[in-house]
Amino acid sequence: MTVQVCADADEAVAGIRDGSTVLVGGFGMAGMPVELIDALIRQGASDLTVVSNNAGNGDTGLAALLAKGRVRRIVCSFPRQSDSWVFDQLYREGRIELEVVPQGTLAERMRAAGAGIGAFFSPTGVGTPLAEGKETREIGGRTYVLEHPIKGDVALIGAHIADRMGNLVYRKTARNFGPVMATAATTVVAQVREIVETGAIDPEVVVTPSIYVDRVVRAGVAA
Amino acid sequence: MTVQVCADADEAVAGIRDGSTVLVGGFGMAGMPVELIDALIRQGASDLTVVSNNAGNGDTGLAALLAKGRVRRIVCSFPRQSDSWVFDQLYREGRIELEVVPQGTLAERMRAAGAGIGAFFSPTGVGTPLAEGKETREIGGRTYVLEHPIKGDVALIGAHIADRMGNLVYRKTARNFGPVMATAATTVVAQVREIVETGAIDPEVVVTPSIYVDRVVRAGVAA
Amino acid sequence: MNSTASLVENLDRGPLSKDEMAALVARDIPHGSYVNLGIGQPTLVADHLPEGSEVVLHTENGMLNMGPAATPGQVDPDLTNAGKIPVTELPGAAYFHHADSFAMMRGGHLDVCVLGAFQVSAVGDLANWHTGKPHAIPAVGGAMDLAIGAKKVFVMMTLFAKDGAPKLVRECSYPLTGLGCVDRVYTDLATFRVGPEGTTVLETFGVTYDELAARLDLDLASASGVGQVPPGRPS
Amino acid sequence: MNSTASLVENLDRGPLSKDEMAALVARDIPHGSYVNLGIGQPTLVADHLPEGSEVVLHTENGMLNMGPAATPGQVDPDLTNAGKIPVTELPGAAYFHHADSFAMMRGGHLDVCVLGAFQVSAVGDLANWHTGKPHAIPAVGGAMDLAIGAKKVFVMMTLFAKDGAPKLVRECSYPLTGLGCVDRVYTDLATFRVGPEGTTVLETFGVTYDELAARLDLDLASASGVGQVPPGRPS
Repeated sequence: MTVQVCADADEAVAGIRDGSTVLVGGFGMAGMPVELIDALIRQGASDLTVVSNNAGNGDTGLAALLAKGRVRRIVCSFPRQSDSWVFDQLYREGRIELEVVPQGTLAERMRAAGAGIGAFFSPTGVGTPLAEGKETREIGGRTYVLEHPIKGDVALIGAHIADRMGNLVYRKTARNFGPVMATAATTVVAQVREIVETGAIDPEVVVTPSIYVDRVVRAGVAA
Repeated sequence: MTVQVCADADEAVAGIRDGSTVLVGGFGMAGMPVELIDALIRQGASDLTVVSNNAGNGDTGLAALLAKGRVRRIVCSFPRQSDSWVFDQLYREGRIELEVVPQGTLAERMRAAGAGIGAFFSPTGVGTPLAEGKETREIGGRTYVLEHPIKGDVALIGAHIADRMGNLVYRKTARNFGPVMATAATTVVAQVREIVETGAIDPEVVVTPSIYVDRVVRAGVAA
Repeated sequence: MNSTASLVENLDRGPLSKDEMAALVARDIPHGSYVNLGIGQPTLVADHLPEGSEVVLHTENGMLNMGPAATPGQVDPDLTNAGKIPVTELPGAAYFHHADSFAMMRGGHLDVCVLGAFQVSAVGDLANWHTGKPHAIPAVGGAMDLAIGAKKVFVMMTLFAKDGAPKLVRECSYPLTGLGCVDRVYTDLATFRVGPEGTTVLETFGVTYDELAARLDLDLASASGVGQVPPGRPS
Repeated sequence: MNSTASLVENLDRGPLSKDEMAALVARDIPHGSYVNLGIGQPTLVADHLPEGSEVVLHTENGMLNMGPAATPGQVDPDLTNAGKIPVTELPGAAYFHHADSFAMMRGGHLDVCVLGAFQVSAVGDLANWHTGKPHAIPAVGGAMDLAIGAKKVFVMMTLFAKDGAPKLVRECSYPLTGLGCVDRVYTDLATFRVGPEGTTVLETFGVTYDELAARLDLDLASASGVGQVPPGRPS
């Protein structure tokens, strides 16, 4: 359906419900939807499951959302970082659930959700603690573990440019999880640096087609 | 490994062995690697399994390869067309094996081969003759059928432009199966309209990164 | 699209032409929908979308926001629809490869898909890829992916085959394309809602509900209440 | 890379520095390879690739043909490596999203991956993501995908931990990253081939094969024949 071009980040995150699963893009700061996360903090939804590569850095962004006690559970590949003290403390105090997923499996499970795949056999993690309790199968002489989709109620992603239909392009390694998360959530919200007229993006270079995008907002640009 | 820039289509298809599985790109004429198929006919490999969306049209290209008796088995989504008389006759005479695969499953099975996925559960085809004999499973209230990867020994694809490293871009709907097949074969051969210097293609718009491409040849351009 | 609407018997017109059926389908496609129109009759629907509908057409060979068929001067061999007919692109188009295109479809991102059919069952099973004749060469294309992928699947077909057999049936006798996947059926004589709760007649054209029910071997329901548009009313 | 090469005992040098280990790894990466260098020590390998090696570096956060770390004037927050360090791009680079990047890896398209490790077993099991301490917060990143994805996995590590325990072991006691995935192990004291046929010493540095064997609790083999480079030889 037609994309909603939002006036600000608060409009872009309006309506996110308590208990939602929120996919949060970015790898480090590249592609991180900082303004959308700040708006989600103001918006107030709680009891969230957050799916993101990391579990927050320093005291801002995702870490600030965690510090407010809004996140019940986090699904990520690499929570422990030099500056992940907010997560670390919550985890040690038993105040947040953690599911660690290999980074490629995290991406592929979201891709499966977006692509209508019910489950898939992956060679990653076989024989490791992260495959414990999961179904395995030998196929063609190799052992695989069965992995299930991760679907979001909402995805918050950062992109470079949107057109007014919602087509997105990214920039360099800030592309990372954005295009995958955009396929895997019911409502997809993109913060972009620029919104251009429909037709201004070459159809050959669109990375996330408009069908996946519900709301866009210009943000993350110094005034 | 470093891409081989070939002098002509014959060099590009050299070494294809009898009994190979050959993925052939294109949807209709768009993206069809016509010169590579013609070179494969001259090259002489036989007992081939061909994986392509269709089973040849008229008397040229794939149809000509079939007419020479080089193809033992074809895996495709839509063999029967108004001008597929070569295939039709071979099939009725029992001289070619056919596996019909839904078009999206065909693409996804090749994607799985390229992505190291051992098998995947797809909702496509459940309850139809094309799922007969295949394992099914209910996941989250929906029934899925287990599909396995299709891997090629060789992929012959058509693209628009290559750089000298082997990065490829396509043009409009001629993109179709090329990028997927390029991930799914041991040796990937691309015919392109133009070969440019490395660095001349914007890294943001590369569709098939050089890692997937083994040989490129300029072809399909009027002299 | 309101499921509580009353049945309307249009006795002033019908059977409908293909274009009239296409217009009915177009009327039921919500503003701004992402839509795949199957090869053949369903492509007619594009001609009946109202100005400003903002409907975006998908073609499974890797494109969104496909434009109309190319005029002779516009033909580009690199730009065709799923029927391999040269087409055009509209502003805001996007190209992608086959795996991404079918992921989009299989993942349930298309709002509506319009397909032709040999048969549709009372609960929405679809048969549209194979006549089941023993010597026929099977060819499925994207039919099975389309059938199960879109949020809503609309079928366009004549209600009766050339031999007079109904094509809306208790159970499909032709090989299936998908199970329980059809939501609406648009025919020359009536439109139907099909699904787990069975078959409901929404509108008739040139026949009454009772006449229709007599010709179909189905447990039919009519949309609650019946409103009749009598013959001779200016349409 | 020739598996029939003789063991060489380099008694003239060793233990190797990190840079010397990185140089050994670089020497064994074939011309034109597509390579992923893990976070930390393995990134040093890039500095030792010879001019004209045509090695293409992959970073799992979505890029091929990554260039060196950015100088202060080149820093672009949209362009980092997997360690989140600002880097540069080389001509012929390509960007792609995370699912495509890990498909590339999991699908076996990378020629070589170089990783650090806590432990490697005689048959090539790898432990490099978790110390196994009960209160440690688990964090795996792309380690498991890298371990099983590349055609060849090279490990760079010191042969002994700070407490003196060998890191090349019969069986890993730390939680595993991948089963039987390591091909070569480069350490400060020796390089090894590991795999289904067990552990073979390829080169030693500053120790003899016999000294090494005495310090490891492993069934070691030496590459067929032994050639010794005596101490004091100019290197």
